[in-house]
Amino acid sequence: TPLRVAVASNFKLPLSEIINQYQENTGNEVSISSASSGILYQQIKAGAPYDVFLSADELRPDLLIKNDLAYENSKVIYAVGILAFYSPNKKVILNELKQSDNDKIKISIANPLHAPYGLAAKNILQELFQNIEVFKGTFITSNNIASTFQIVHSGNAPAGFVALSHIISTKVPRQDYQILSSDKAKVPQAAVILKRSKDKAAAKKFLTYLSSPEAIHQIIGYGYEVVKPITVEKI
Amino acid sequence: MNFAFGSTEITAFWLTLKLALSTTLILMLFCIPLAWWLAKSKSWFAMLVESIVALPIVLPPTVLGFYLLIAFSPQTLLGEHYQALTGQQLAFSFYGILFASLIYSLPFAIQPLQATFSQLDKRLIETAQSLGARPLDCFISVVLPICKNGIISAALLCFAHTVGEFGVILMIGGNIPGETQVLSIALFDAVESLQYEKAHNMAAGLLIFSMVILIIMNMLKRGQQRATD
Amino acid sequence: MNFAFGSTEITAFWLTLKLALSTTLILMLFCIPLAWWLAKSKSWFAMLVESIVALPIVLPPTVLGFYLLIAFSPQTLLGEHYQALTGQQLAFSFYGILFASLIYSLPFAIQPLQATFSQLDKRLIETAQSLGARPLDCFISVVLPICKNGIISAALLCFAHTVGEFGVILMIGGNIPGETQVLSIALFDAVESLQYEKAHNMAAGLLIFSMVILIIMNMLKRGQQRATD
Amino acid sequence: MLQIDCSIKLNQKIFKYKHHFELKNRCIGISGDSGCGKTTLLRIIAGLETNAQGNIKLNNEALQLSDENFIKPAFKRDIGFVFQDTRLFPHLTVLGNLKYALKRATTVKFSLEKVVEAFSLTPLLQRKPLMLSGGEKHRVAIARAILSSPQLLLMDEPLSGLDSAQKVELLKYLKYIKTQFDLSIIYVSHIEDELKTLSDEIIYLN
Amino acid sequence: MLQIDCSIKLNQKIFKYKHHFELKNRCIGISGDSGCGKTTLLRIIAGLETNAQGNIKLNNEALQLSDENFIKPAFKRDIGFVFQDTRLFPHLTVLGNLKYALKRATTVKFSLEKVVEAFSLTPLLQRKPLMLSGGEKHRVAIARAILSSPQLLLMDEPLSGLDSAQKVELLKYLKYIKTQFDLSIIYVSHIEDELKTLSDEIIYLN
Ligand SMILES: Nc1ncnc2c1ncn2[C@@H]1O[C@H](COP(=O)(O)OP(=O)(O)OP(=O)(O)O)[C@@H](O)[C@H]1O
Ligand SMILES: Nc1ncnc2c1ncn2[C@@H]1O[C@H](COP(=O)(O)OP(=O)(O)OP(=O)(O)O)[C@@H](O)[C@H]1O
Ligand code: MOO
Ligand SMILES: [Mg+2]
Ligand SMILES: [Mg+2]
Repeated sequence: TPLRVAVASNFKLPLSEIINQYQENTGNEVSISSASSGILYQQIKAGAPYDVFLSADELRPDLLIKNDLAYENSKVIYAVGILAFYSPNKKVILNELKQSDNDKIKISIANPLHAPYGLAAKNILQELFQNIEVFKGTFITSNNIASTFQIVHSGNAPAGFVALSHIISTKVPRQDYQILSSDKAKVPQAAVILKRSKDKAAAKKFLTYLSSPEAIHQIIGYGYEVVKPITVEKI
Repeated sequence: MNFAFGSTEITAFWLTLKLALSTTLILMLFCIPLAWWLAKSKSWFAMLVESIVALPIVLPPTVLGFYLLIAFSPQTLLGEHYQALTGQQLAFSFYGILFASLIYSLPFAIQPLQATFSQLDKRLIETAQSLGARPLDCFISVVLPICKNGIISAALLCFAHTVGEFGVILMIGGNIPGETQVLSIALFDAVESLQYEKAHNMAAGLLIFSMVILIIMNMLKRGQQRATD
Repeated sequence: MNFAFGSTEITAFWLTLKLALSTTLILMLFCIPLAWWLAKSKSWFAMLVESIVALPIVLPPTVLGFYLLIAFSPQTLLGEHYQALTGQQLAFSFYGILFASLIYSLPFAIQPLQATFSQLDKRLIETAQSLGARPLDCFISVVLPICKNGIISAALLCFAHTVGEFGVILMIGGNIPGETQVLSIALFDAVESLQYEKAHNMAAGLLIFSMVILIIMNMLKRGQQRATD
Repeated sequence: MLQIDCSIKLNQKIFKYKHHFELKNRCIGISGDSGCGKTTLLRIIAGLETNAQGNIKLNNEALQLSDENFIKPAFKRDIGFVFQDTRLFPHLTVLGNLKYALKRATTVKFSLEKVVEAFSLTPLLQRKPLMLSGGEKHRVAIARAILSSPQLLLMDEPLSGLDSAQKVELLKYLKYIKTQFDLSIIYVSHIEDELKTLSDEIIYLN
Repeated sequence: MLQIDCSIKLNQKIFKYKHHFELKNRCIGISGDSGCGKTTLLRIIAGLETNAQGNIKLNNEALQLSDENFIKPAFKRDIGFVFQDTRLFPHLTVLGNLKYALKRATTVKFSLEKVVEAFSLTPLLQRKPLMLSGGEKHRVAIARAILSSPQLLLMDEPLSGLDSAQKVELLKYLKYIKTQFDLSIIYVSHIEDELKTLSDEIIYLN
């Protein structure tokens, strides 16, 4: 049976490419299941037959570790998502947002209650405007970061806080977005090996491959950053 | 955006009720004549319309939502005209999710209605005509009461289906409290953000509420049945 | 797993077809007798059953999926017994999504069937009895053919609804190619990962396929109608 | 006066009708073998057979002119119909059925009370059709057609379910209203007695 | 031999039946005012009135014993019924309707061909009931009931839609099969002539 990797939907595209290479290089088979990190987390708790979980945040892998469903020392940050402010034709300029724009301008954002990119966006806003409650009527909340992007991309909102990876993979022109470089705009995405995995060695091998130069090349190419070379400790 | 809890659920409840009632009402008004025509007509054109009208069920709701999102954007004809007429945007507004609900629930109204109408004894229509009833009169005074059960069934499916609607609204709603944050979305949000207790409470509330509505509707149906027998 | 486009979709297509056909078949076998009983019985108990059976529509699919996921987990009675009996897990398997589809589509089978049955002229049943037809015989030889349109309608709704099913399967399916990755999920995946072209192609394929099925079913219905008139 | 020159194809067989009935307060009796087309004739007159070809005029007013592609819809023809198979509305009580007709009458010539009395329907008024005996249904069907106060009343074996005493009484009543209330009747029956009692003219179809 | 001691409440009114019919190859004629309960009697005998209270025995075999809470279901009673309102199956052709009865006959006493011939149904065999005239429907209904080869045949105004020639012929045929095929008949009609021609005994209900 192939190694089963559950991946947060924002990372599915880069992962597919990495796995293509991986299969070519090693001959090991890998299958991908993707959904939002939240759904994957529920599934794992209910006993889903995944070997490796690539979440879009650190919270859920930590929770799995706490629940004894994942190996504590397998946790690695495989990529760091970067938030961008996307506004085609510069209809909205982030720093020029005013309280009087409330209700007039719609800004697409992932739900900060559970989407890591949404939380990052909220933090950025807080940093810029202190009290963001005044923008009550401004935000359109989506369930995940892909729809957040689609809402702006389809023209239904003039601007939004999106993942840089989506901007890069759809080749958005450079002048239409602004990369947010603050530390608060970073979304560390963690991976863990699940305890129910029947082939820990293969899982570990795969996770290690994610820090290989080829893989990192892909990851960066899709608009993510990486933290120091990742190592998977003994499990 | 309201980051606080509390009255969220109550607002969501009223919004859901408003959405479900509006959808059911509008669909019934629109689908009863359409289904009647479909049930009577034997033309190929009617068959085509019948099939097209059933299509929204096969599209996964989120995918339907995705295409509606594209259709609603101000660059398209629909989005542009709506905005020109109302000065407002269709997506992320109550009317936007109402429109989506209408499309999404359309087949659930049409199908039972049409099955009911096609089973009607056509001789009773002749009878009404011979007594001087004009077509509309005949429809209201004979067809509707005799097909009452099928109509209630269709309304029930519509209503319940709209209450449970999720994927479409998720895409084009934008989760705005009081405007587009219906119960199903609030519930999913609770699950996603690991607030299980809140989720369980809302699910229980939703079930009890729906159970009450369903029992009332079924009582209507049964009352009717008893009287006819 | 095959990353080359094409074969994923074909696998997903066959899986979807298998799931939709199985669901429709099983639901028809189970719901036809149930709906018949519901349509005939005037008891309060029947009314309660009728309302319970309609409940799955009001739960947002993902939420229904969430609760099924809990119910399927090996810690529960259902999950435990299933695993003990088959040695396999119910969630994330074809039988798991089949079970979920059955629950999810149940109301769409029951409602039209019941509306149809309640409209049947009871005098024809007396007639069949007086000619010596036993209850089952009478049901097969009189009730079913006369209610054919309603039954086709119910089957149509079931089938189409299962094809478009999404939220529940996403939750309890686990998106496993060849086992639980149905077309609707594959399509959603494409949208989520911004592979719009792939998504458009799949949506178009799904629509054309469904259109063909719907047209065939409607032709059956119309053919039947013409012959009865 | 009713002029008919029509034909219709049913089951590959063509039925031709060419008649000229003097109607004014008269009753035309129609008899003929079962299946010879009596009901079909009434249906054509009432406008219920949309496939019929030809011309029909009632008191010089055109009901159907095939050359001009004109056909007056059934609900606009001031013609009542007592169907062979009664066809009471199952969702309405007897009273509901009667009122249904009364409400849609262009000119109200009959009072509900008088007709109910003439057909002894008082004890049945609150019942649904499924709770009536065969003869009771026929009586309600006739009463309903009369209450719609038509210019011309078509009756298709209306007395078939009644007992002899009722038959005699209702025939008397029909005779009475025919002259008193400016009503013309076309009456289909297999029973010579009935036809002779009521009709001013009897026609045999075949 | 048929022994009935039953009562039933319909519309607050109680209908009581206490009869003892000698049946063996005989025909019992039943007459009575419209609404007096003739159809109800037949329905009780056939087992279609589940609310009836009392006892019924057919040839010493119990059909209903209220004391013992026993009621033989309609489909197990070897009793045929020609309904006043014909009740042909709308989804089957005439032939289909006839075969329906034939297939379910416990002992086949009649051949399809002979019955079809006796009732002149040949040209109608392929038609659906909606395409039949009133008299044609009645003929099919009688033929269908006969083809189910019952021990006892209940007929509720079966000849009401037929023309006189057909009536005479069918009465003759019924008389013939009654003696030749070991059939007993209970025959409800308002028409004295019919009753006298066919019945060995006439009973007036009221
Ligand atoms: N809808 C129909 N389609 C095809 N044929 C029909 C239809 N209705 C009647 N017929 C046929 O047309 C012929 C004339 O029918 P019609 O009902 O006019 O006879 P009728 O004179 O009223 O007979 P009856 O005295 O038995 O009522 C019959 O042979 C009948 O089978
Ligand atoms: N299902 C029913 N519920 C209540 N009352 C009924 C029902 N069926 C018949 N009745 C009433 O019972 C009485 C007897 O009915 P039944 O049909 O036996 O009369 P009948 O003798 O056959 O009359 P007819 O000669 O008119 O057919 C009638 O007054 C009728 O209104
Ligand atoms: O992939 Mo996510 O968890 O929807 O951002
Ligand atoms: Mg006729
Ligand atoms: Mg009777």
